[in-house]
Amino acid sequence: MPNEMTIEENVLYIEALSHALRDEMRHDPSVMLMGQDIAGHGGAFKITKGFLDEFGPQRVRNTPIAESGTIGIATGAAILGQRPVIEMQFADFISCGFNQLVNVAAKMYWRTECSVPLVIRMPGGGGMGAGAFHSQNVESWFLHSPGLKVVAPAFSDDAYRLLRSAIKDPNPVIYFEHKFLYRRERTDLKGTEIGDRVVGEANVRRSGQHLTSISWGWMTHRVLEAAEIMAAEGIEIEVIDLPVLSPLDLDPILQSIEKTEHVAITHEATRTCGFGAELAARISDEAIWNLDGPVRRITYPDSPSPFNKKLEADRIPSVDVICDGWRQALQS
Amino acid sequence: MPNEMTIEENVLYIEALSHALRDEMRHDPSVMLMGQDIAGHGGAFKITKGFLDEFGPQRVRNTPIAESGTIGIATGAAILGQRPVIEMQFADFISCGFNQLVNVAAKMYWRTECSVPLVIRMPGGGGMGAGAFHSQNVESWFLHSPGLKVVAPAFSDDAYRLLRSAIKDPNPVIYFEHKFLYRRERTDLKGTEIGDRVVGEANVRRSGQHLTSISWGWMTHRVLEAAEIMAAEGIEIEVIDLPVLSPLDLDPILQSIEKTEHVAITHEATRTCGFGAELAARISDEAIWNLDGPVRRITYPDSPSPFNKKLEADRIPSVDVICDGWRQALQS
Amino acid sequence: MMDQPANSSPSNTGAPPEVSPAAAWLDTGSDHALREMHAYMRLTREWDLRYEKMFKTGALSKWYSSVGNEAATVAAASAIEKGDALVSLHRDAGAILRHYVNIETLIPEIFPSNMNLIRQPLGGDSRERLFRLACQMLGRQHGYSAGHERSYHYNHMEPEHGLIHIGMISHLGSMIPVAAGAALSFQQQKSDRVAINFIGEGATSTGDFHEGLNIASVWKLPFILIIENNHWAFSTPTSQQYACDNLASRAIGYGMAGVEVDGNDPIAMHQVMQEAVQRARSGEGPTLVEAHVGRHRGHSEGDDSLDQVPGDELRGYLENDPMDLIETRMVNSGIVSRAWLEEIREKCAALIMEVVDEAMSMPEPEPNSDRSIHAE
Amino acid sequence: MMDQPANSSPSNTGAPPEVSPAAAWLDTGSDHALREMHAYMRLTREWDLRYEKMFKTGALSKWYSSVGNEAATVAAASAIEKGDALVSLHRDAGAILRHYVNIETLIPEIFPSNMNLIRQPLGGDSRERLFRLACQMLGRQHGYSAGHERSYHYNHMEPEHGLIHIGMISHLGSMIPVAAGAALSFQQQKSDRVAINFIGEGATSTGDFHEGLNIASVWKLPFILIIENNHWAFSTPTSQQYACDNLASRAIGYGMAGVEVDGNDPIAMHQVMQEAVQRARSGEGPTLVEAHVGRHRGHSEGDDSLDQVPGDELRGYLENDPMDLIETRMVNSGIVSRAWLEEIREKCAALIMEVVDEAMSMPEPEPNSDRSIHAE
Ligand SMILES: Cc1ncc(C[n+]2csc(CCOP(=O)(O)OP(=O)(O)O)c2C)c(N)n1
Ligand SMILES: Cc1ncc(C[n+]2csc(CCOP(=O)(O)OP(=O)(O)O)c2C)c(N)n1
Ligand SMILES: [Mg+2]
Ligand SMILES: [Mg+2]
Repeated sequence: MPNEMTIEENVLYIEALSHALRDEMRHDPSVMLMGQDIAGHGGAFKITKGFLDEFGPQRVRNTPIAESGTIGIATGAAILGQRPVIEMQFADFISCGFNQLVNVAAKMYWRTECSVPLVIRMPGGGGMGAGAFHSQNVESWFLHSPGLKVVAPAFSDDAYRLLRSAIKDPNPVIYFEHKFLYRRERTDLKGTEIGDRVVGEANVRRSGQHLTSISWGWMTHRVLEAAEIMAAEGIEIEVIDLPVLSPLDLDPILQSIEKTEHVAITHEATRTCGFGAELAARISDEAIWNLDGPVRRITYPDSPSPFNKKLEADRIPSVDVICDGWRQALQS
Repeated sequence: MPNEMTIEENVLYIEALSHALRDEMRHDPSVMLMGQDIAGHGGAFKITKGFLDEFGPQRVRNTPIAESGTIGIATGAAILGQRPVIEMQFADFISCGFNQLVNVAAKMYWRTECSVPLVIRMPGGGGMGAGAFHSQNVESWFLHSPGLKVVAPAFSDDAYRLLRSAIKDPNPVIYFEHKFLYRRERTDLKGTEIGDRVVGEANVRRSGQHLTSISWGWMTHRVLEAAEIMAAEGIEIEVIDLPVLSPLDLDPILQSIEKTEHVAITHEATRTCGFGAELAARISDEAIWNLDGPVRRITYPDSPSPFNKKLEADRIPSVDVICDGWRQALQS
Repeated sequence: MMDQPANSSPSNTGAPPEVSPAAAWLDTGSDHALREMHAYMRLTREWDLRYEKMFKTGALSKWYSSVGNEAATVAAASAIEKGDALVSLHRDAGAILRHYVNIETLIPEIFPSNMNLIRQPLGGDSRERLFRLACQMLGRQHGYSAGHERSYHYNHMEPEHGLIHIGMISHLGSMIPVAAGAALSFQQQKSDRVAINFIGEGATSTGDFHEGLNIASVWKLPFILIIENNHWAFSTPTSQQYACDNLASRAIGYGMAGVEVDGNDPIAMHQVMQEAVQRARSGEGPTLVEAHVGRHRGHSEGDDSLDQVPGDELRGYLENDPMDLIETRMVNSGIVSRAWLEEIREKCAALIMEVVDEAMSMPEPEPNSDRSIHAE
Repeated sequence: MMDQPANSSPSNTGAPPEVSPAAAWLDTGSDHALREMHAYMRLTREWDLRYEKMFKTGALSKWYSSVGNEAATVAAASAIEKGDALVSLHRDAGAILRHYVNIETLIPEIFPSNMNLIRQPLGGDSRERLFRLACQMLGRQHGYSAGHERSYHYNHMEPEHGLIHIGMISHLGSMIPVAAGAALSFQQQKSDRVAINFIGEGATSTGDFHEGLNIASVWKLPFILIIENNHWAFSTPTSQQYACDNLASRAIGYGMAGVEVDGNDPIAMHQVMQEAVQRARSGEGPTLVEAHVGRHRGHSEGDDSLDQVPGDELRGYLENDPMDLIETRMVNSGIVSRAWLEEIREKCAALIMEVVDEAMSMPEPEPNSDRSIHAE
């Protein structure tokens, strides 16, 4: 089968996802899609529009409303040679398939040495006043569940490349795609080589010597905006984006901190036991002597997401809040 | 109704749980129990043996094997005035009721101002070669889910007192009881006053000036053993036990660190995004200038629990591993 | 192999099942019953049309329409009383309005003065409830969730009036056990109250549907689950959702009562509900009601999911619009005139317009990221 | 209200349903069929008795006995072939042994040389499989999970012999969708292979039972779910687990085939399974089989859960021990003598003893906390 890559300029994040799925389905006949309304309708976000026509109803399957059953069935099929990609209609609904994911799929390889090449696409995150059940950022549950890999790209090119890698990877991969970025983020797809495994990645998206910022998903965009503002004040932020949360590539972070001596983590997930905590713990364990101040966490509070947009905006780290957090980190 | 307290010497942890349930059921007729095999059989661990006879089948209900349905039904009943206490047969099975817990029960008060006085008893933890599905320590999932309170007592007296408080509390409380302690831990029940809310508690169980140790559940007992060994070497560990993980009482921890300048967290849960990470993050955020070394985490690796006892023992922090961790923390 | 139950439904052609005759017990009062059902159905229809319009003008970011569900939901809620629990989903404005509002206090001339209402109305302030409901839809401070939750995602309790209403969370199926739990609380308290809950046919595929109904039946809870089968879940037809002839047959597997009914006929629906409520009150356990309704709109306003519905099928639904059916029936049997129906429509529309406009002018909530996640 | 299906089962009295006659297709070969079933049932019985004894002497920390389930499990596995997937639970030693082991290669004199086996055996080394199975039970390095997982919690694949076996996780119900997923892989690959899976009657209350069966039926997957209904889940009787007359009736709600069968009769069971497998292979979708078996032991060895089972009921189970039933039948119809049955018993016991002793002498795994959680 052809292993063609989409090379295109200025590609929307959401289109990058479509391209990745289509290219990988053309390349590998064992790839199949499952999810609610993904067939004729093309999914709640139309990412698989047209796929039914191209790949047929065996490979593009509408599922009943049954997240647990769907993940379980995909796991069984994956053990026996299929490569299912499941679309959660919204990331929030994963809680209904939680057991299948953390106990069946995640532990399968360790327990049995049978691999489970399964991808779960998770349209997640807030910013659109979608309320408590369509806005959550739940990566931490899965980072605390050994056996899963976790991806959360911020840019179209990473989204394309990592979705294809995730499908090729023999392990269950939880793939967080941010709804707010779907139609806002654009990058060129340059044909960067595609790995057949998801490996840790920590990418410096902007260099600076005063403070290391760590983020992923939507927040990386806010962080980059905030870094511009700080630059105008003469403060240079080193922006590290983590398109892959697990496995974690810690080295670039530690190297950056050696230079900056200050670090702040920004995430949209709620604070307690979020991935920011793990990063802060790792950093203060391995780099405490390089730190000239505490590791700051700039996060959502421990609260559900409000429907009212003003209330929601009050909780998501804004560019201002990020700048303030950094200023405090630099003062202390 | 009488609000009698059990006052008794040398009470097994498991008996403390029975006493708390019985005393609270006698006190408050709205308390009801639900769980698999809890009625005639008295539960997998016999904690409710005899309850069916005393309280009758309306208040002591065997449930079908349906964790999600059970939690949902309990939530509905709790909104309308009942105080259900659910026994998970093993803590691990909570994954099957995960959505009900984190999305329905946990968020209910914030969303609607209807309170959900619900307790879920979670016989958890390892040490008995019970394998990947009867040994897990999953507190972190719930600490990352706003709206829940989380309890994890190490001693019989705390277990008694906090189970009663948890039942009185108007919020959903996840109550981790450690199976390894059931028939090994004994303390006197002295009639300590019982709060009608679960509030943060961080209790100094041994004083020392060289290093602050934080732990909960079974690990506190290993930590206390390890502290004896260190004392013989002239190193005094301050042992802080956290019977309540959420809300968190951070102050005693910070005060202790001011004195010791070194801190180590020991937990049986897997490492990444465990509660140790949150504690480490909080501590290095708020007390970095008091620290004379990184915050150490002594934890289970990111791995499921093996069935073979030797393999399992190799993963659970042992007294030796704890001592080593402390020695390293003190050297750095 | 198991026998298939005798009364399997017609498969999902556009047309709803044949109209059942009105119940015998309603015969003498059937004029009244029709007028009562109609008034609430009309109020509900105007409620939805208003928000549909606001969605189109951009004043609202999302709307799930309950157009087509009015007969089923209004009739269902007509069967419950003070102290019963209503647990609603996203297309149940009819049930909410029927339960919250005494329409004759808002539009006094709507019924003849000698008219008997099917059930005794709840006390309390109907106008205020309706107004707060509008505020809730619009995310205003004065709404039932003070802007924290969207549309029907709220609870509202007025213990003094025996009003118990638990709203939905998004995760479909989840509310079934919760509603059964409300029924459990009645059983524990030895009261004869009941809980009713709605679900779409799509969400019958969830594990919670199964776990909730099974426990409810084993425990003989006073619980009624009404499936609003509009034959589509978002863009997914029933043929891709389930393979059984009808969903009411699932009741067999739970050992509970199961009934299939034409949800476009409020009188048939009400009869089925009355029987189910009676069964529940007398300790005989839960009932599963499958009410067939039409799919009149897209899944939510502004999406193109209606494109998936074949033209013939859609036409069938529109031709069997429960509003049209009841109005034709009322006119044909000489209960009211077309002109009077038009007057009612205008009065209902005006009331809704007034209330919604007022709600629009209300303040949004102030930032409060410290809203407590715990009851103190 | 829905009709109840006609053939509801006797309620849970001790006695199993009446013994059905052997299938017509087996008539000519029924001596052979009985001998084959019996040999594997006996091997399974001795397997369990051995571990029960080891539990009593403390050599084993936990054991879930499958005594009483042998007819159902052996007969079920007799219906599958090379390339089919077996997904087993905690009382399915019979299915595993039947599928893994060619008993005539281990005990060559067990069958007359002209005997036709119901199905063609898998290739490969039966003795080694049995031995590794024993190592698995004992947490030894040489077991299928190298000591990482307990008892039947493992997978074993021998692609070269078409052996596909997926074991359980503890969380009941979870394996139903996974097994249906194995069936999906066959459908995707356009093969005519099938997947079979077992579940206790208690675990039919889980959401995954519902979600898995519903999807399997909508997608017409080649899947068979066998309920081993021993009328108790740990200490919980069926009256506290479900309220329907029989669980096979749930098939109606999924639009799939459902059959109730006497699980103490391996010939009746095998016939039902043959039909179900045939249905699956020819694309007609899944079957739900409810096999009634007896509860002979406590939930797990050493617990007192058998105390909950009323004496009469227990006596009924013991009097209908499938081992006794088949042996009496074989002796009464003159196929074999009591003495020969005793010889078989001794040979099976000796084989198991030998294999288990050997496994006991094998090394435990070495500490390896870095065992990979990811496939590389
Ligand atoms: C557990 C869960 N999965 C997916 C969704 C997304 N979703 C929202 S509505 C809907 C379709 C519901 O169809 P149905 O139950 O038939 O109700 P209808 O909208 O037709 O009234 C879906 C799939 C959800 N809300 N919850
Ligand atoms: C989801 C889940 N909840 C609870 C348990 C605990 N548990 C183990 S076996 C068992 C009873 C099973 O009964 P049944 O399904 O009838 O099988 P049997 O043991 O009778 O063969 C229970 C409740 C579990 N394993 N999984
Ligand atoms: Mg629908
Ligand atoms: Mg059973």
